[in-house]
Amino acid sequence: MMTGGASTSILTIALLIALNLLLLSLLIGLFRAWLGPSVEDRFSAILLIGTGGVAILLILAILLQITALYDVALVLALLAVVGTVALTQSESNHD
Amino acid sequence: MISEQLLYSLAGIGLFGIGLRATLLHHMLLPRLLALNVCGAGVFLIFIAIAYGGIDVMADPVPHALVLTGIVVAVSATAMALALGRRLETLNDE
Amino acid sequence: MIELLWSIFDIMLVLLLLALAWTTCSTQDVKRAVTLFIAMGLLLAIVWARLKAPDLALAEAVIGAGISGALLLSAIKDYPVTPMVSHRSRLIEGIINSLTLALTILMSWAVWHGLNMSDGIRLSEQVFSQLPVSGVSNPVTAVLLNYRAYDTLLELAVVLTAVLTVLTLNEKRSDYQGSTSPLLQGMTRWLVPLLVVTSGYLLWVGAHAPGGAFQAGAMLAAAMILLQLAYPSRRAEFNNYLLKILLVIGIFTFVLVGLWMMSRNDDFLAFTPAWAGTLILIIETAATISIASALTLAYLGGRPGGWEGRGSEGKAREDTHRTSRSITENGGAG
Amino acid sequence: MIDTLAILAIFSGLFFFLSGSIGLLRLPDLFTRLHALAKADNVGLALVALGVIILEPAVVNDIKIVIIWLLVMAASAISSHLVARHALRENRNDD
Repeated sequence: MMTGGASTSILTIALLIALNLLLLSLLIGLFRAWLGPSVEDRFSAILLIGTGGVAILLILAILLQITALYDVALVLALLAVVGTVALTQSESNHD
Repeated sequence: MISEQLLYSLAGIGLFGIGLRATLLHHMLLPRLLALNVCGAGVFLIFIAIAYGGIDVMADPVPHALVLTGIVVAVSATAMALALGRRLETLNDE
Repeated sequence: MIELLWSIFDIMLVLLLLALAWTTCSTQDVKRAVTLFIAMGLLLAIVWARLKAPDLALAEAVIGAGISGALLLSAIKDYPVTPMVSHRSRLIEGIINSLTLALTILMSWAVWHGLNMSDGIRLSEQVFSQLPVSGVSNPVTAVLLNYRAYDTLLELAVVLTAVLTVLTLNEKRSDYQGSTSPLLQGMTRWLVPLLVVTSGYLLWVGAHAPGGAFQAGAMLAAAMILLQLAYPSRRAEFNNYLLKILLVIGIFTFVLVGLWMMSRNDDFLAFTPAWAGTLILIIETAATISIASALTLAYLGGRPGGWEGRGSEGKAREDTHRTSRSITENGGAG
Repeated sequence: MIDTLAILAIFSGLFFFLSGSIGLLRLPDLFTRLHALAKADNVGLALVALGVIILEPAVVNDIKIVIIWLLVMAASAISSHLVARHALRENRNDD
């Protein structure tokens, strides 16, 4: 995978640990989506997954050496707001 | 270590099973559609897991292309089902 | 050590995915289910990235985060927030559970068996060996628009059929009545141009890197959806004639290119290497526009005002309020 | 040396991510949770992005990462605003 000597393998291990910790933080955040209680609480968890997902994609791009994953992160960052807008605009129909 | 292919394709089968069970159990349209989408995601995952070759091997692009069209078709089919549901509701109201 | 860390990551990701799927499918509350489903879509994008499928990760990011979220969230308001009670009897539930379990075990065995068999001939070898004459250097685009062009043509037809069904069935959903935030409108003003530019970038880059017509079209549709959401009061007057043309231009161009190749004594949609790159770009551009308008109309959930032609009948009916009733009640009665 | 710097940046970013998601889980109401979320969104992602920029040699990708970070900052501010506004309006309707 990555070219280079001993330092790159330490780097790889460090990045992998970072990747696992990021996923752990998403897991913790998802408990909020599960617990609720309000829709807004759930949605704040989704916001966290969006940002954490961007961070995970950035690190995966380095680890797997796929530069296209930066584009994926860019798209995710661009569209993170559309879901929130959809939630807040399409609801509250009880009048 | 365990093979990623096996792990992810088993996860895909798991998603398929969960989705299928919920599709059959639910009565309302929207939950059923969600379950059906979970089912579809499981199928996609099986395809892509089998296409995966390893960290430093190019993955097989043919399943990727199939699943790519599948994702777009799935979202259009969902929209169609929602429209059918709305129509049914208006008919029942009249 | 490295392998161990990868395995931990994989196992965590898979468990998270399965847990999300389970909660999406078993929760009692529609809103909660939709929210968890959106979360699952975001997680799937990470899974595709992990499995080295950046094309899919792109598509899933656009569709999961942008389109299906907006589609499902706007569908929620058509449904009353009643708990999703299961009406199946104990016996039927038991039968469903055991049959699903049996099927799952059978499939697991089949996949395990299949993976342990000899590797066989992979299509990917042929894909990579033919890549230089395909006109593009992104293998997924090559498969979609060159090797399996028939598939993609018919797939566009499937999307068109789905949208035609939507258009036949309903009027456009009534607009959101409340006020929108000025901050949101200010953001939309610079975000929508960025989305359109990114869509063009994805279309162009699709020839040699992950991207292409599907991702670009979905991105464009997301821009349209954002506009609809941010400016609901400014009643979007679509130019319906133009929209009808845009809806079919993808398939039209696709078929036209195929016929043009037949006229040059080739087979239908068999690209000559010299022309392949240009033709694929032309087809992809048209397909992007068609997919974008199809997904936008699918989001609207029906005909925009004045779709039937010059008559204003559609417009008059548009404002009719429809009281939503529980599908559960109707389903239970039937 | 440079790798160490990158790892340092990524791990300090992770600290903010983890504290953000723990805050999302533990804090008492929606508004404080959104406040915790902003830490992960802005500082956490900024530090992770900085680390990835150090590791990524191609300048084009570095520019992309900076754009991603700016987008996530803007999106997180607006999403928090929309979610909080929505929550306030819904509560007023319920009273």
